This record gives sequence, structure tokens and C-alpha cells, in this order.
Amino acid sequence: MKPEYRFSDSRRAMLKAMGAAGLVTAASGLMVPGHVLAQTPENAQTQTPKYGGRIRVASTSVSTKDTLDPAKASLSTDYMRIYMLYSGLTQFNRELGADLSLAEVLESDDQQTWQITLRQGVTFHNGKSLTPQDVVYSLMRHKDPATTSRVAPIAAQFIDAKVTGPNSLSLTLASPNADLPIILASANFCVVAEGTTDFTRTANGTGPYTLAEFSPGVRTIARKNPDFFKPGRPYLDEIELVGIADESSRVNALLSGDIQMALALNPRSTKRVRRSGNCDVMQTESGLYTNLIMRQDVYPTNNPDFVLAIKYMMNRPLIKRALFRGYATIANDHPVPPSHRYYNADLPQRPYDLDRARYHLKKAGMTGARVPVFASPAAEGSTDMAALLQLAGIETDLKLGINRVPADGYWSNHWMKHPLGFGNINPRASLDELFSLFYKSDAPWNESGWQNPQFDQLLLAARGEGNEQVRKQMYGDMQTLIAEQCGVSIPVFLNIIDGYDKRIKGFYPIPTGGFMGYSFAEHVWLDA
Amino acid sequence: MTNHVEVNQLRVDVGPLESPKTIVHDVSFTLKRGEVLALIGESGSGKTTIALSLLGYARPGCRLSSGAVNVGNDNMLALNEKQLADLRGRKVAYVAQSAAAAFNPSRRIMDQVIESALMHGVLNREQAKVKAVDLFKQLALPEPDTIGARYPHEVSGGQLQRLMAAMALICEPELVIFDEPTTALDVTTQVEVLKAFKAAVKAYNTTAVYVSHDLAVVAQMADRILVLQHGKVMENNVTSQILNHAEHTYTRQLLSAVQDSDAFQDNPKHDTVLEVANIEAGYGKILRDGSVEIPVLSDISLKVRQGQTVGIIGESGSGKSTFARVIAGLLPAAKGYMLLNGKELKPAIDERSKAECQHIQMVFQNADTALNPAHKVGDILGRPLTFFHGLTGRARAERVAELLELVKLPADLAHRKCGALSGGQKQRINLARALAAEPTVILCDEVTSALDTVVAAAILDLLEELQQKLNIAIVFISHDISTVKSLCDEVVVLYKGKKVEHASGKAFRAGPYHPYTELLVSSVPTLDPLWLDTKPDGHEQTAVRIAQNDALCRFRNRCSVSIQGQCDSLPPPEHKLPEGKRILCHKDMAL
Amino acid sequence: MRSQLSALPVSGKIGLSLVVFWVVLAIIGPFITPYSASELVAYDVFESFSGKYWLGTDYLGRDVLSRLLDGARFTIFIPLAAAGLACATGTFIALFAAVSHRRTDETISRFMDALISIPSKIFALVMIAAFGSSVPILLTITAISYMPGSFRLARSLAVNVANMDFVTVARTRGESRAYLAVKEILPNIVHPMLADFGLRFVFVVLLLSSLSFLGLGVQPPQADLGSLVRENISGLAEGAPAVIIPAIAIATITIAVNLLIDSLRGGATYSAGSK
Amino acid sequence: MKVILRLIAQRIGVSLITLLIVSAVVFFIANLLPGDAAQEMLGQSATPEAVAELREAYGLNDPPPVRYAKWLGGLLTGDAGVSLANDRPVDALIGERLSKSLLLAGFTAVLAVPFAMVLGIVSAMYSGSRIDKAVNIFTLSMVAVPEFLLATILVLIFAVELNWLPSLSYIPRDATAYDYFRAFAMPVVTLCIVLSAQMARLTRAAVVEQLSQPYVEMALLKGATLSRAVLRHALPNAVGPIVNAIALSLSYLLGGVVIVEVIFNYPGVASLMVDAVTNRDMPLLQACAMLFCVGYLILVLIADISAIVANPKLRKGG
Repeated sequence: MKPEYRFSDSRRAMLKAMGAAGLVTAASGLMVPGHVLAQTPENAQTQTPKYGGRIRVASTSVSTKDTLDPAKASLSTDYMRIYMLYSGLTQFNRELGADLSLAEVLESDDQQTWQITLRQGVTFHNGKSLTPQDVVYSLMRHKDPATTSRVAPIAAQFIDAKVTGPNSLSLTLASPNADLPIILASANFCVVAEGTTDFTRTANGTGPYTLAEFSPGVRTIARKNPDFFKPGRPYLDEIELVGIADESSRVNALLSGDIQMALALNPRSTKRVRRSGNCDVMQTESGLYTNLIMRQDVYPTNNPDFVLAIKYMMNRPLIKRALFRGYATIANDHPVPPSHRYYNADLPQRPYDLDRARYHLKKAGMTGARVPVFASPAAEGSTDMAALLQLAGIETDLKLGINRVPADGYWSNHWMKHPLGFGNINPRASLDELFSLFYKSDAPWNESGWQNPQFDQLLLAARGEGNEQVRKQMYGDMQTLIAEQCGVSIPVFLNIIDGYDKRIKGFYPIPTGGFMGYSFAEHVWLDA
Repeated sequence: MTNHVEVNQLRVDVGPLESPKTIVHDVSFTLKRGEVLALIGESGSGKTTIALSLLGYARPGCRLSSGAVNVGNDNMLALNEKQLADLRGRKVAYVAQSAAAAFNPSRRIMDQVIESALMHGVLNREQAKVKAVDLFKQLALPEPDTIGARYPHEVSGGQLQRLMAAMALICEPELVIFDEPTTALDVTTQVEVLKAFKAAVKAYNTTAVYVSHDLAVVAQMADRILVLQHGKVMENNVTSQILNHAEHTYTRQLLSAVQDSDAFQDNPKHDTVLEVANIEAGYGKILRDGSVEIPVLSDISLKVRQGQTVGIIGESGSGKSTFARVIAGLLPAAKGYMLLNGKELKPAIDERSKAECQHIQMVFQNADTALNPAHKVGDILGRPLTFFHGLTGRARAERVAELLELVKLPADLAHRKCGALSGGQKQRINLARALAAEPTVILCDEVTSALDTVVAAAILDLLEELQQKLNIAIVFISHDISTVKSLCDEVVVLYKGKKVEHASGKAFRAGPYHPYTELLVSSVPTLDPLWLDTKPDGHEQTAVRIAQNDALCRFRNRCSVSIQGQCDSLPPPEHKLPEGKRILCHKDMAL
Repeated sequence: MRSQLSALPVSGKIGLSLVVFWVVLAIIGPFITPYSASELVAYDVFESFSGKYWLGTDYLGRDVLSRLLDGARFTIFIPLAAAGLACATGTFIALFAAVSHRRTDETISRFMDALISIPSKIFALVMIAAFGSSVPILLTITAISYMPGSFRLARSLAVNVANMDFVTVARTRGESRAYLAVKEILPNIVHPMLADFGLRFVFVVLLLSSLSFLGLGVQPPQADLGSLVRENISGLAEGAPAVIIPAIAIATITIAVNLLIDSLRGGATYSAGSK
Repeated sequence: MKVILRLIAQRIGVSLITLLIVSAVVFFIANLLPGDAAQEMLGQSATPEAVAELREAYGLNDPPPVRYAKWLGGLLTGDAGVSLANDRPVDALIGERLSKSLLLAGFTAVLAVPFAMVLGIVSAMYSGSRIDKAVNIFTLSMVAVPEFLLATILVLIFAVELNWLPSLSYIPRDATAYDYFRAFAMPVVTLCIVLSAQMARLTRAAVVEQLSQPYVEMALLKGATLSRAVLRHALPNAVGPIVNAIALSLSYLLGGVVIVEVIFNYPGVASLMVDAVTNRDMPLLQACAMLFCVGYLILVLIADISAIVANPKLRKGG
């Protein structure tokens, strides 16, 4: 079970000044009605979409935990399901920005109190029309423990939401947060009808598809929603969503035509898929990474020299090449991918340098020491990374003993619980969210237990900061701090590889996850 | 008249082709139509192998290597499997030694009896059934019309044996092979079966080959006798010649083994070592009055004196083996008591002391199962030495050697596993193990019944000799009345769990007898070929469930002299006759 | 010994030689690997046979031959030990049951039934999730999951033998239960139990590879042959030796063991099972 | 008949004990598992308070014995409880899957059992011959291949390359017999190969043992052909051990088929139980364990009954 599915999937979107969609800056806070992108996905240049057809889509997780409740969604299959059946106030676009969806206006002067106006004439699958009450309910229910919401920590910042008109409401935050539009784009914050508590069998959303069949751990079948609020959408008559846990089975299913879309393929499978002729793969460069955690609160990993030594022992090119067959991006021990506009390009790339590693080990008095490292299939590629690190260890006279623990229970029982262990963190659209979740001294998942006041100050300051340049500078400095001092080593960012039948058209990468950040349903069409 | 069966220079080999071991050496003989030939010899003499070769059949591992076996005008050795299958059962039929094993337990008797007729298309199902019932009648089987509907385990051994004959005769074959068909039967049953066979063979003018190790039985059946030893023909002659003018030494041995040696010398009287009083034992749960649900023995008492032999005799089902188990403590008696050397002996083995166990040793009927095939002879004999006398190492090895010598076996046997030994050798070791404990009483349960006549005789001699030497008491359990007669100082006759007669050996040899004993005695075949024909019919044991504590004579419905209004109403009185002989019967014993 | 060897049928000799071959390989394997088993020696993954890498390379570009030599011992010794353990414990519990009172016997049998009915893979899943995957744990798991099977067989055999005269003789001698079980009964059920051991061995090998499929196998960078097959399964499409060779290895091992055991069983003259 | 009824009666009693043991064992080892349903449910969003709340809701705060007792009590009143992972009743969840598993098991059994028996009987008839040796090697090699490899090879050949069969076993609504065939072909074949070998070998052993019995020799000496002697005489008496072997092998078809279910993405009970473990979904886990145990016991019972039916001695209760 990979955290990539367990984490709240709220994404950060860049509120670009004059973004591609011509949005007004978040400072002025006004957003014009978002017109939908993806009219021209790269794999369908000039064609006009065709209607009809039914496809079967395979995601990676299959479990009786499958849910129809946006708040509970935690696995890739869930996200896909939710995005099929529900829609949110906003949605991600290819620039990692947020377009408006159910919301017609989403504005704030102080980034703290937001005014939301809803689109007119939107109806739920059961015919009921969308009201502000529904939205208020959908937002605030995350704060109710009984909901067991996966995004409860994020929802905690919602102080109050109240209806301000027949189709408008206001949302007040604990502190300013320019990233709210992006946060709201996550599957978990999709809108449900007011008062809905039972999600075991029915899903009453406003999404492009209506629920036809749902059996947890088996499949979900969704039919076209004729009354979908976006004109001309969706295209397909029916989507069957299944989970195929075993990767090679997933590939085989795709190649034998049993499924038309296969999420998250192994880099080693791309050759086969391409060779097949009728199938192809789409790469999504994302901020997804598998990282080595060195706890700062225990010996020996709390020794800064030891930490540095390990960072120098990371053979990033080899990891990229051998483990991910090149489907990865070299990282620099901080969680911001080069593609990100706040990426600190001035920070020199840390090399694979065993001499310096030896030096630091010696300095830390750890030469010849024996340290166990915990890896698991749960953290993608961690076992192989550990193996490579072990080899480097032999060179530098550091004995690393690998403990491969089963994926089952890894996150609750091993993650962050050993001096040396692996984690696997999903792309976060919002650097603020990413940092506050994983690197702030009091972050809920401060993986390495890293305490750095300077970092915390910068983070808070950046939140309120309106000026892009200054903000970029601040985030740049934070990256430096993490890379130099934090007890995590991030060798590479993993690219997400999706396989699809070439007749599937209309989709394009959104860096927050496979198949357009799992939101392919309303976009794709079948060219047959 | 030409020969019906001709066996010429038959050779049978076993083992790998390159290094064969010959078990039948160039045997030749001939038979005229309707003749009965007996093949006689101890086990391993190749008699069964030869008999089977008449069906062109060789047991797995054996090969009919050379020679000719002609039945009518077919050479069985020249035919292929298909042709043989066509002849077997139709032209040549076989009656196996143990009918109990040779009947398929999961199929009804009738189906099996008529199977060959149907297979060979000799008769259709209806005809075959009619024919079968006729045969049943001829073979004097009870309920001939319905017995076919039963399963093999539902009829008695004697009946099965005759059903097997019916199975063989269903196609009216030219040649029938009887392979020790009565060895497993009680004497009284044997008589009936032999009669049935003889009649049937005559009726169909069938040529027959009768395989046996019992000369007396053969004498009743055969026109000619062919004596075999180690796969070679010793002697082949008409019956009368063999019986009266036997030439070959081995034949003489056989003869002498049959004639009961009345050279009996009384052992001097000694004090009682084991006393058994009013024993009642059986199976099932104990009832309120202390008796058992299914009683096997009721009210048995006897004394065993040092250096003497007490014979317990009866047919199968008489409870004689149970009696041994009771004494050994394997089946705790429900009522009555036992004294060992005057001290009370607990009924159950678990309650007995090591010493008590040591004093009573048991020798089982079948040495094959009584000796652990996984152990070396030395260990089998050594264990009691260690267990009872704490002997180990050299001392133990020496004692083992002594024991082997005692039972007349070579000392080097100690290092062999008993699997390879002959039946006789096994039985000797079986005996030696009992002696190893240096017991006061040995319980011998049918120790000779599984052995060939000659071998058995040898064992008995050994037993007597040992008793002289070691002065131990023996409880000798057997169904073979002649053996008991010749061996025992005291005899108890059991019938269906009740004592019907109790006498000193001397008195027993003299008679008169209880009608049942009478029957037993008269059922033992003699060497007189006419003996069988002069026997009166029908006193075969019928399975009658014993009613609860029924005091009446249990033999009454088999008894030839039972007295209406007495035997079926009053318990039999006990006649006290000279020399402490006691008989329970209504018949007046005075005369 | 020598005579026994020559007595073996051809199949037995083949089996024996293969078993010996693998055991030897399992022992010396780790010392004769041309490359380090965990080192990424080649850029190209799933290479085919070549002078440099005799058995090609695996999904990370490691030398398959080295991985094989290094991994063989797990596929040989864990199953040997586990199967041995399973049969031994199963047999002794069975002997105990056979000579004890009916009630004890019953209870044990019920407990064994319960154990049998728990799917071994899921049992393994739970145990490993609880205790992590280490060689001792794997050993315990596999042993426990196959012990009841041996017990069933051993018990049925033991009960047969227990009813034979030579055991009764020992009882009349007043021998203890332990003696009856170990000295009188055990020697007579050893042969069939040996045959059983062969089958258990195969089962354990296969269970191990199944576990590696579920990601519960031995600890990396080591890998038992099953894990080798599993981790390279994506190379199957292009027929990479990395997946085929270990599979063949497993096949030869299991077949060899059974050929050997079968021929031994054929040689066994006495089997209490058939009495 | 009477005998069989008596047997069934006493077996049911005994089975209850066995089931109790199983549930206890499973409950015990499942309690060794780190983490609990509450944690698994909330994953990383598990703030201590939230977990506590959920634990309370799930009644996970009671000590294990109490929980076990509660569960047992529920079961006795016919309530298998509600799945902690998704608030559906356990019996409903299992119901959906069980029918599928039974279908798969059924098809496999129908194919594997005759196949194995034929193999076993043939090699028994000609034991020691070339045929026998060939069958022996064949069966051995069949067990010697890891089932996941076998399944993958089949998929590669028949689904990916030849495109004859689907690589996933989905049964479409309103499926025709042909659909069923396509869906089941590969999983069934895989399982057959895995199971047949064992059954075939034991069948052979059982028949060979009977062939050494005198009554078979007798049949031959009555003029029966070898095949008749084997089929009409030996086989009926070998039924006991054979059905026993079959029962044991088939019991694998409920819980043992995880891998096949995973590879062909077939929603059966085995993978359901795996789910239950990963979600620490005790009610579901227990229910599955019970289910498998019952399945096993039923199979054994059937085996014993057919053994009795085949053997007149036992039939008469002798």
C-alpha cells in the first residue's frame, strides 16, 4: 500500500500571474470563470472528440477498503472513482494551476476569508440541484471525527463556512493561505449533497459519470451523466474501473486488450508496451519521490556528518538508470522538482562522491559501523536503493544491513520509526503544504524529526508574502536548508508512467498523479 | 487314454534375468482326465508356483523360463496374455488358499462367482445365476438362494472356501487347481469342505491338482501324490504307494509327522504357579452386575503347575485366544481372580509389577507379525534381557547366543533382521524371546498352526525339550487336538467360551469324551484314504450369538446326541469321572 | 552404503546425483560467484547468455549466474530444514497420539485439522507481517504449515503398526509408552515418512516461491530461486535467462529429490502402510 | 445409510470443536499483527485523537478476550459482524466472493479430478513400465513449476501473443457459456496443473497397493483382463485413500489460490482474506478462516462418506 495513495491528495497549483488561463493573481484574489483546458491534448492534435464507447481502466490498488466517500478516498482507485462521480469547486490543470469547476467565483482579499459563488443549474445525480448548503456541508464534514476524513489535518484550517446567498458562501481560514484554490481541487474535497452520511452503496455527486455498479475490491462501473454541467462532456458511455495490484498482470491485460488504460507501469515494461504497436505509454514528470530518512533524534543518524556521508553515497545517476531505466529526474536532496518554478537552480547538485563520504564518516567516527536500514516494497524502489547504498557502504566501510519489511503495515509500523528507513512522498502542488506537512519542525509527518527555527520562520513568512520574486527567494532558501541540513536524502523524482490503448484520446499529463492526476474521466474519448 | 495334463521339464526362475535364481527345477508330471494329483511339500518347495504355471501364470518376479505345460492341447507357456485370459476360469480354474483374501471385499458374492462365466460368454447372467445356485446346493452351502447376495465378510470362512469352489466350477472347467484350500479352516469345517470338493470334482469329472502340506488331507483327495522339496520332485506315485511304501526320506518325515506320537511320559506333579478362578471376560461396556456386554469367556477356572503343560483346545470362536489375552492382562477379566505363585495377579497389565510381567510370557501364533521386522534378532532377544535383568554389552550378547543355541539356531543370526528368516526360525526366535525373560509360565497361542507339518513337529519337540530343561509351565492353546493329546499334562476343552471338558492328559487320551470333543477328535483326518467317505455329515459350526448368561449347553444345536427336553431346558450337569476328569453334558457318561 | 547405491534404479541415481550437485552448489556457491551477487555489473538488463555473463543479467543488470549461485542455498537448506522439522515433529506427535488414550488422540487430531484448514500463504502473510521476514521465521512458518500433513500420514501408519503383535508383545512385557512409540513403532514408519519428506520438501520450495511472489521471501539483496523468478518475471516476455534459468533450477531440484525418494521407497521392503 | 447419518451427526459435533480452535488460533495470531483497523483506516492522517475515536467506535479498546467473546457471541446468534474496512455486513461481502470462488473451484475440480485419476490409474496399471515412469516425471515437473510463473506463461501465450483468451477472468453480466469458458480457461488450467500431480501420485499409490492383494490375482486367474482387474476389482477398494487425497487437494482451492486470484484479478475469497489481513479487518478475517475450515471439514466428511459407501463392511457399520 503506497503512501502515494494514502496521503491527502490535495495538490498545489501555481496561481500564476497571467497564467495560461489568463487568471488574475491570487493577490487580487479574483478568478474569472475557469474555461476548461485540454481542448488540444498532445495525443489528439486536430481530431474532434468522438462520443460513445465503453472502456475498462485498471488502477493499482484493489481492496475492500474501496470507498464512495470523497473524505475517505485514499488509494489511486478511490481518486479515479471519486473524480468520475463527483466534482470539486476547483480542478487541476496541466500547469499545476487550479481552474474553477463548481465554483464560478473564488476570491479573497486577504487570502484568509474567501468568497465563493457557485455555478448555476448544477444538479446532483439524483436530480437535486446544487446549493451553497451542500458545499458548506461538504467542507465542514471533514472536521467531524466521525467522518474519519483523510484530510482532517488540512481541513483543520477551515474556521467557518457560511451561506451568504442563494448560490454563494464564504469560507474563513485560520490564517491566510493563498493555496486554497489548489487545496480545494483535491478529490477529498469534492462536493457531496448536504446531509449525506451513508456512502456504502450509493454515490450522489455532480460528476461526469453516475454510479452503475460498485463492489469494493472488485470493480466500479459508471455510466455517462447526461446532465453533466460541462457542455458536451463526458464522451464515453461507460467506464469500468478495476484494480490490478500485480504490475505484470496489468501490462499483460493492457497488451491483450482486456483494459484500455493501465495506471503506473514499471519502467521495465515500457519497451514491451511500445513494441506492441497498439498501445503506448504516457510519462508524467511529477514531484513523487522515494527518500531515505535519517532520524535526527537518535544516534547515529542524528550526526550531521553521518547524514552528509549518506547523501554523498547516493549514486543518483545509477539509481535513475538502473532502478528506473531513466524514467526519473535527478534530485538534490530536497523535495522540489526542477520543473517547479520555485526550484532553486543555484543550489549545486550534490555528486556521488565516496571520498567525501569516507571523510564525513570518519569525522562522525562511524567508519566500520554497522547500521540497519529499513526498506519495503511499500516505498517504491526502496529495496533496490537500499541494495545500491549497501554497495556504496562496502566501498566506504559502512556496513548497512537491509531489513526488507512487508508492504503490509509499513506505514503504521516502520515509517519514521527507525533511525534509517525509507519513505515515499506524493507530489504536492503546494510547496507550502508540502513543507508544512513534512519539514516544518511541528509537521505531522516530520519524517526525520528535523528541528530548524529558521526554516519555520521562512515558511510562515512565505505564506503571507504576495511578491512572487521574494516568495521564490524564500522557497529557494528553504530548499537549501533542507538539502544541507535536513535528515532526508532524496536521490531522484520518479516519473509516473501510464499505459494506454492508442485509441484513447483527449488526455494529457497533470503532474499530481497518473492519468491527469486521476481526473481523466471527464476528458478522455475513444477513437473507434 | 491320453494324458490330459502334461508338465514337461518346467523351470521357474526369480530375480534379474542376468542372474536368475531357479525355484522350480525341471519338474515333469502327467495327469489323466478326471485324475486328482496332490502336490505336497513344505512352503518354499514350489508347489504353488507349479500349480499356478498350469494357468500359465507366474507371480510377479517369477518367470516360467523353460519347459512345457500342456492342458488338453494348449501349451500354456506358448500363449499370449489374451489367449491365456480366454482359457483361465473357463478351461482351467483356480481355488485360492485364503478365500477371505481372494474374494473382493467390495463386491457381492454372486457377481464374483458368475463373473468368469459372463466374461467368457459361457452363460448369460440369468443362466449363470441359476447355475451358481445349483453349485451352492451341491457344495452344501446354507441358504443357497440368498447367500449370493451377501458380501464376503458376511459369511464364514468354510462357506467362503466352498463359494470359491463354486466360482471355479461355474464354467465347468476341465482342470481345477486347489491351493491349500482348507489350511485356514477348523478341523470340523475342513471335513465338510473336503467332502464338498470331492463330490464336485467327481460330479464334473474334472481333472484336479490339489496343493497341500498335510498328507492326511491329501490322502483323502488324491489319486496320485507328487512330493516336492526345494523345487525338485522327490517322489511321484499313486497315493496308496506313497502312504504305505514311501521311498523318500522326506516323505517319511511327512508321514511320521502325521501319526500322533503317543510316546507320552507324565511329568512329575508340582505345586501350582498360576491359578485362574471363575474368570469372565469379554468386550463392550461393563454391566451393573460386573459382567460384560459381549461375554467371550464365562466361568473358566484352572490351575497351572510348574513344569507342566495345560492344553486349551477349541475351534475358532471358542475364546481360547481370548483366554491367553486375559492371563497376559491385555484383556482385563471382568469377574474372577488370578493367583501367580499364590499372590493375587491384577487383571490389567498396567496394574502389574515388572516382576509379574516377567513371570508370564506370551508366544504369539504368527511369528511374522510377532517379531518387529525393523529390529535385529539380537535386539529382539536382548531387549527382555535388558528390561528384566538389566543385562547389557557382553553379558547380554553372550546370553543372546545362549538363547539362540537353546532354540537350536546359529549364533550369527543375532546380527540379521528377522525378515529374511524362514517361518520355523522365526517361531524359534519368538519362543526364545519368551524364554529370555526367564518366566514361570509361557502362553503359547497356536504356535504351530502357521507352520508346515514337519516344521511344526520340530517346534513341538523343542518345546517339550525346553520344558524338561527349564521346568517351566506352559499354557498351550491350539485347535489341533492330536497335538494337544500328545503334548499336554492337562486339557481343557472350550466351546463358545464355556468349559465343556477338563481332564488330565492321561485321562483325556483315554476318553470317553464330551460329544463336542468327540466331534473334534473324529474330524482329524487320518492317513486312511477311505476315512473321509466314512464320516457322517454336517456338524459344522454355525455362528450363533451367545445369549446373555445362558446356562444351557451351547453345543446342543450341533450335538448329534442332544436329548430333547433336557439339553434345551436344563444346564448340563457335571460328570466327575476317574482321574479327575470332568465333563459337562446330559449324556450319561458311565458307559 | 555402496551396495545400496548400486541397488538404486537409474532414476534414483539421476535423482541422487542431481541432489548432490545442488547441495554442493548450495554450499560452495556463494564462494565461487564470478561477480558480487548484489552488484549492478551491466547497464543492459535481461541480457541473454554471453561470455561475460554466462547466464545473462537480471532486471537491474546484475549477473544472474552469481545471483543463482548465491541464492541456491536458500532454496535448498530452508526447505530441507523446514520439511525435516515438519516431518519430525509431525511424526513424533503422531506417535504420541497413537500410543495415548483416545481422548488425547482426538484432541491432537482436531487441533491439527484446525491448523491444516488455515491457508498456508495467508498464515505466512500474517506471521511475516507480525514478525518480519527472516530465515528463522520463514523456517518456522513453512514447518508449521506442513506439519499437520505429516502428522495425518504418520498417525495413520502408526495406528496400523500399533495394532501389530510385536507391539502387543512389548506391552505384555510392561514396556513404557515412550518405548513402544520410539523403539517398536517408529522404525516401521520411517520409510513412508521419508517419502513424505520428499513431497514436503517440494511443497516448501513452492510455498517459498509463492511467498516471494507476495513479496514475503528472504531478505534482499539475497534471494531464493523463487524470488529470482519473481523479481525477473517481467523479463519473461523476452525470454530472459534471468527468469527461465532459476525456474529450471527449481524444477530440477524438486524433481531430483522426488526421484531419489521414490527409488528409496521402491527399495523399502516393508511398509506398515501396506499391512 | 444409518451409519452415514450417525457419522455426519458425530462429525458435526467434532467440527464445531475444530472451528472453535481455528477461530481461537486465527484470533490469536491476528492479534500478533502490528497496528489495528483504526490505524489502517486512517493511514497517515491518523492523529492520535482520531485513532482513539475510531478505536472506540470499533470497540478495539476492549481487551482481546472480551473482543473474541463478543465476536463469538455474535456468530452464535448468526451475526458474523460488520466489516471494519467498509461498513458492509461480512456475510454479504463473503457471499459475493464465495459464489465466485466456488465456481472456480468447481470448474477446476471437474477438470482436475478425472485427469488426475486417469493418470494415476494408468501409471498404476503399468507400474514399473515406461508409461509409469513417463507419467511420474510428467507429474513431478507439473508440481515443480511455481504457479505464478505458470500462470504468467499461459497469459503471455494465450492472451498477449495469440489473443485467444482474456488475461483477466471477468465474467460479463449476461455471460454466455462461451464467456465462462474464456474467463476460466487459464486459471482453471493453472490450478489443475498445480493440483493434479499430487492427486495422480496418491491415486497411483492407492491402486498399486490394491493390485498386490490376492483378490486381484484371483480375478486375473478367472480370466479377467488387466484393465478389468484394475477397474472392476482394485479401484473400488482403493476409493477410500483416493477420495481422501482428492479432498485434501481440493481444500486448497478455497484458501490456497491467492496467487491465481491476483494474477487473473479474480475476486475470490482468498484475496478477500488477504485484504482482511492488510486492513486488520478482524470480523472479515475470522469469517474467512471459519469459511475455509468449514470447507475443509466438509471435504473430509465427503471423503469419509464415500469411503464408507465404497466399503460394504463399513456400510454395515461392522
